[in-house]
Amino acid sequence: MNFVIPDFTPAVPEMVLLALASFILIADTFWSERYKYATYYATQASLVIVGLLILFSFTSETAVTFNESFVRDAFADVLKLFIILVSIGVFLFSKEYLQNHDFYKGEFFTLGLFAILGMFVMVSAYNFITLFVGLEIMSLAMYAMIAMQRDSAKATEAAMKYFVLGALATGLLLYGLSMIYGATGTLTIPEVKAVIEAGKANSTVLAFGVVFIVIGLGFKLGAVPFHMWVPDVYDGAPTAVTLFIAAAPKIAAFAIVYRLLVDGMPGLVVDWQQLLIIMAILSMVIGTVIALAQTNFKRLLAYSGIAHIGFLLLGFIAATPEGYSAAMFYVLVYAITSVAAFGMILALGRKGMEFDQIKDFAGLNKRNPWLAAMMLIIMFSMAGVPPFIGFYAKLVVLEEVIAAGFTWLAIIGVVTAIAGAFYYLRVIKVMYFDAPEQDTPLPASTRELSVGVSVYSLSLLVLGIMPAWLMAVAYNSLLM
Amino acid sequence: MSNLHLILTIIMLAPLFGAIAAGLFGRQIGRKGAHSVTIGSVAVSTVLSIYVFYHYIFNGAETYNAALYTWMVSDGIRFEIGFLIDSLSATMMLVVTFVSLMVHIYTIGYMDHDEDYDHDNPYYQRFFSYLSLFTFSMLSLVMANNFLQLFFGWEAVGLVSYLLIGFYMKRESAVVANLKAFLVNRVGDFGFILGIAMVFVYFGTMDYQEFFDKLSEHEHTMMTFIPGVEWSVITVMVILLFIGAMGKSAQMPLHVWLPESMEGPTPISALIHAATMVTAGIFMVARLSPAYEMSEAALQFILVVGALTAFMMGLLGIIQNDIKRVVAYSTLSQLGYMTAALGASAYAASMFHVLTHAFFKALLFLAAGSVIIAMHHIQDIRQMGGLKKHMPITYWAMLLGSLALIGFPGFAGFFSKDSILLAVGESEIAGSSFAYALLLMGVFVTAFYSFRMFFLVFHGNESDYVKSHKIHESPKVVTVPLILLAIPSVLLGLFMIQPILSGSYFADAIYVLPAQDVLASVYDKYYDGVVGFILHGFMSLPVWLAFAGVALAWFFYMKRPDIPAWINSKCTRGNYVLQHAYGFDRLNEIVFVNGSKRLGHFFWKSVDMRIIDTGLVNGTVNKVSGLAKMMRESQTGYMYHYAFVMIFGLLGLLIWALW
Amino acid sequence: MTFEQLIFYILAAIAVISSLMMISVNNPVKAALWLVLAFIATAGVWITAQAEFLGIVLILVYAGAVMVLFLFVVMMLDINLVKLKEGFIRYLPIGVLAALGIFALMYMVLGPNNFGMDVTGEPVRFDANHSNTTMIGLALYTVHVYAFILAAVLLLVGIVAAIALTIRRRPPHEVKYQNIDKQVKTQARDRFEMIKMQPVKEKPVENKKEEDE
Amino acid sequence: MVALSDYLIFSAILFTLSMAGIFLNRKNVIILLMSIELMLLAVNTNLVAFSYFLNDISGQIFVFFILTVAAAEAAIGLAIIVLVFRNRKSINVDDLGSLKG
Repeated sequence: MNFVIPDFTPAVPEMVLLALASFILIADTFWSERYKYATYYATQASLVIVGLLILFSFTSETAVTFNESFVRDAFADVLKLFIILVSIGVFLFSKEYLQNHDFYKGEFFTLGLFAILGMFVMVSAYNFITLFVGLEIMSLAMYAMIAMQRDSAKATEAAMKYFVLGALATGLLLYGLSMIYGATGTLTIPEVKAVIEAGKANSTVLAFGVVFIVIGLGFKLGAVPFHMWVPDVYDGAPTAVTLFIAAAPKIAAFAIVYRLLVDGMPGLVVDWQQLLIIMAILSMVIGTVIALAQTNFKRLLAYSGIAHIGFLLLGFIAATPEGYSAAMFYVLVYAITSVAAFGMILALGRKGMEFDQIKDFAGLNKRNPWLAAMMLIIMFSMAGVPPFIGFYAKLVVLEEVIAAGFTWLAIIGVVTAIAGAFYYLRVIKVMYFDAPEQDTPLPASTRELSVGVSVYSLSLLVLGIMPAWLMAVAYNSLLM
Repeated sequence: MSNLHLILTIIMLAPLFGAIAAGLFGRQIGRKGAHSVTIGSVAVSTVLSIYVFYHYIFNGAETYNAALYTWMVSDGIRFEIGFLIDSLSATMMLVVTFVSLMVHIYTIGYMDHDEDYDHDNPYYQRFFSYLSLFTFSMLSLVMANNFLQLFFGWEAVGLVSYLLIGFYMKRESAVVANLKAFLVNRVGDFGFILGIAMVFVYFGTMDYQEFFDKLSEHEHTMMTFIPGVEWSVITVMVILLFIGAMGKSAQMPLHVWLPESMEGPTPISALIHAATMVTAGIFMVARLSPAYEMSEAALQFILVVGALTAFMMGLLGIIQNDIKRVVAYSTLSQLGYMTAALGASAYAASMFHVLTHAFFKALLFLAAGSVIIAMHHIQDIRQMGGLKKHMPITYWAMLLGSLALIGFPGFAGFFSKDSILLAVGESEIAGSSFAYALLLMGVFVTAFYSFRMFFLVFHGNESDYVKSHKIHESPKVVTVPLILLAIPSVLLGLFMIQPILSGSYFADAIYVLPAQDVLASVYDKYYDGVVGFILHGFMSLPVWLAFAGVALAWFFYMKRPDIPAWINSKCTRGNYVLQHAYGFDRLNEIVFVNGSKRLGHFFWKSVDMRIIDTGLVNGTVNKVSGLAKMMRESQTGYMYHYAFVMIFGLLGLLIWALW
Repeated sequence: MTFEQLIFYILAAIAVISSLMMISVNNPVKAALWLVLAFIATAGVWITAQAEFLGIVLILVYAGAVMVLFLFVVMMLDINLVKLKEGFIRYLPIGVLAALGIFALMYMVLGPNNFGMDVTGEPVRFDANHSNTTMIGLALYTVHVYAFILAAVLLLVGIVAAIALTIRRRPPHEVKYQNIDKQVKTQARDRFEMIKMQPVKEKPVENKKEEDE
Repeated sequence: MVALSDYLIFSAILFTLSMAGIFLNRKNVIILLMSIELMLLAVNTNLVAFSYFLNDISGQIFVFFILTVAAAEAAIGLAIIVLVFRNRKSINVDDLGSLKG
């Protein structure tokens, strides 16, 4: 057997991230006594370093290495950069929260870094095994992060639910992968594609396997009917962790959906398309309707997130390169918006006053007009009101799904988006028109938080005025 | 960038600048700073708009169509912010900026006397910020050269409108009114969005000009909703767009929000809910006249809706006792006239009425506001009386406004309303004679309720309240706008009637099929100079109907006040219907305010417009929230239920995929 | 029926029956033991499919380590057994129905139609000295080296997470640590101090309790 | 010779039993976890059987990784169970219902 040492260069960002994470893991045990925030700053620095590494080594060429288990292309690089961009915000907003809630621990950051590494692996996976291992690295780290507030009954319950259901979903995904393996005889994504396109595989078995795979992916995305964990976990997890699991993992989940369904099984488009249609409709309708009845802001965001995932799936349903890039655009926008929205809760919340109920926002305009205005931007963007970026995200997805001939799906999308506008506007109404319980001014808990939230919120406006840039990024990374 | 381009950009952005300055830096610049900066920026817009108006109307400049900023291009479809300036938009710009400027100035006096808030609150600044923001949004709506910007402006004016209706957020009724306005407008907007989506799908463009150019290609394109029934694409599209206009311009049955919106401060009622925003729907139809001309079915629909609104809403004006509500119902009724004119293809006449109405209705509202200030925020006209000698300027302003409203020959309203009546009379499309009859009766009704209010407020015996309180004329910031608005209310028609009727005024902006050009035939038959037209007016039915209305009002409320009381006691049923606005408001009350308290009238209601208002608007809300609560229960919190759902999902998808 | 088939069916039957017992018994300790039996039988099935290494790993790692971990936890937690079976019957019909539905669909796809011997052909049989372990090792350390290293990361995450979640650091005043360094360096004067005191004559202690109150 | 379909149906039975286990054990989280382990066993059996009939070692490699992951997963899962027990003095699934709606 001839063995050639594989080319390591494409994987340098992952390797650096792993090295830094391991270093921080060890260093933290020495730092934690004396330099409280050293781990935090080291984590942020690592993310910046890895981000710069990716940015400077960015090429539009596809590099495949490690015997076709790793791929680096423009798509992967863009998604990794956005994962970093989003995660920097997550850690920035989390620091103060962890501090206030007495569970500031180095492990939060190291597990966070490992989870990001897992996401990177997922984004770059070119083989079922690496995809699965990456997914598990991310998931295990996230289970632990949710349960990290150990004396909170809510947090541990959320972790338990997420863990059990997540393990079930993983089992289903693996069952599907085993079927694809059985039908095609390979675990490597491009080979799977080749075998399917050559028509050598048994189509019934493939269709059977695809159902399981789509379910596993649907769970990770949080699409109905595999969404039940989303609201409970968002609600129960400490807000800092909710912020983490609501943003970057969606990007990674989008990436594996793309790798598996589009890169690996374009030949089965008819099979997965119809499953995604069902999930998309259910997600949009059920997410929107249940969100209408929410009083808890975190749960509201959870259900609205489910509806957003429905929209995201529309891009896949279109099954054209433009459709996928529209979906990619959507997920990037969604991740940024989520960071801003949950960051707002963290910026305003205090221990004992978590700001996770909608009524907590009553009269925010009187207490902190600037952050109220930022919240207005976030809600408008989520509702899809022009000129905020959220509008544009919805528009491109709908445009593509219409172009693919699913006008009726687009109509359902528009109807749910309009109904959905109601609950976002309700938050705005509460902020601007309801009387606050207290009239005292309410500054953000630190200046850092206020600035951070403002940057993320204003970016929604700026990107909305100039969406061409982000659109071009999403479009080119898929079509180059 | 040409000179004109720069001017247009400044016109649009100056109010935005004012809004931002007053809104974000309100505390720093103080009350005085806030009103100075907003008034200053709107004044700049006004002056420049006058220049543009002059440039287009008197110098007859060419239509200007250019993009200011291209947002993005996707699949060859441009999304941009741009200007389409011609006589139509130049006119609207002038109206919007001028009325807005007057309202800004007036607000200084109004808010100063507003007792709900003390002197050092930031609401004052915010209010000015909203006013300017509204001006900006409305300008971007009327100056738009594409559907996207139209939609943006459309939603933005709606948003500011909701913000301002709910401005007195301590009042529960204001919050309810706010919610109602929001929900009703959603129904309209839904149609509007679908309409725009159809433009997008069938025409592949957002630009007006490209849209007009492609219209003829789709003249015979059909679509199918229900198998076997074919619809003309253009008819469906323009009706959907008109449904949007029905929401914004408060046509039946989507009118219910407008009377409620009077909960907002009076300057807002004048600016948004009388002069400008509510005419956005009319403007939109006129702007898209080439498309509407291609569908006779749509025109018939518009004509009948307009005529019904004009008459039935006028009737409601008779029994209102709140001074602002009287004016509000008269607005509804006048909007009905404008809509009816659109239906008769008399777009120019409709826009003419928009123009005159903007001035005289703003005048009436601001005069009513002046009365309200003097009466220390009492709005019930039965508690007023004999105010003439206390507030002479307001008295004259109100008189001139009312005369313009009822169409007294020579006043602005006469020319515009008479041209609408003549045009509808000339029209030959189905339903036009029915509409004509309704509109004629409307004239009588309008005169009656206008002068009823006028007599009750200014003449007659002083009420106890007036006697016991010192009533005095409002300050200059209030009366000066009244005087300035009175001038166009009286004189405007004299100058404009000829170009409007002959079709030269809007020649470059409005397109009418020669066969349907009713205004041209009106021009040929009735117009022989301004004086001749006035004289002809004196000899025609509408004017005498108006006089009869005034006379009857005088007789009933000045001479024999016992008669209306006697009628009230005898005709309880009819009065009941009117008192409750045909049940629209009442039904809202049942659902929104009183809950099940008044279910005793259930059967009487069910023959009423229940289906439309309760069924479609409020019912949907209730059903959806009920459904939401029910579905929320499905999230039981138990892990095994979640796992069941997943497993059943698996089973379902497997069956679906393998069958 | 060949001998190989006989072995397969016996092992499969043991695995199925013990799985059935696992999901239906009351006591989690018994359930864990039934699961161990199912693992062992399945390991045998894998060996019939020429996956000797994995069969042994399954027994060593799974039955030997993971299930023991389960047992530890079960026994550590004080679980009320009486309440555990409530609702079993209530969900039995629907559970059986759903399970049968899924099985029927699976049978349709995985049955002899698609995977019968006539469709797949006979598998390659290796001779007795063929090493399954070598093959796995070769593939694992060359082709799948990337995933192999990631698996190490995964285990690291598992360790960090499990420790972070369960370790209880008690506050220092609750725990007495032995500091050997300090003990060794201790000198006599640290422990032993001579002080001078004035001789005092002791007085009997008076009972002042009542005055205090 | 044992046919591939026999292996697959055997694994399908295990899979179905694990589903039934999730359905029926609405009380004890630990048995829920064991059911999931059983599901992974079914998946692994599939992969082993496919690997055997395809004469391709990568299926067995995949099993190897699934076993590794499942072990790590079990460790974290049990850690979470311990935490839940410390907080609520119970691992009854019915007691884990405070988050809902």
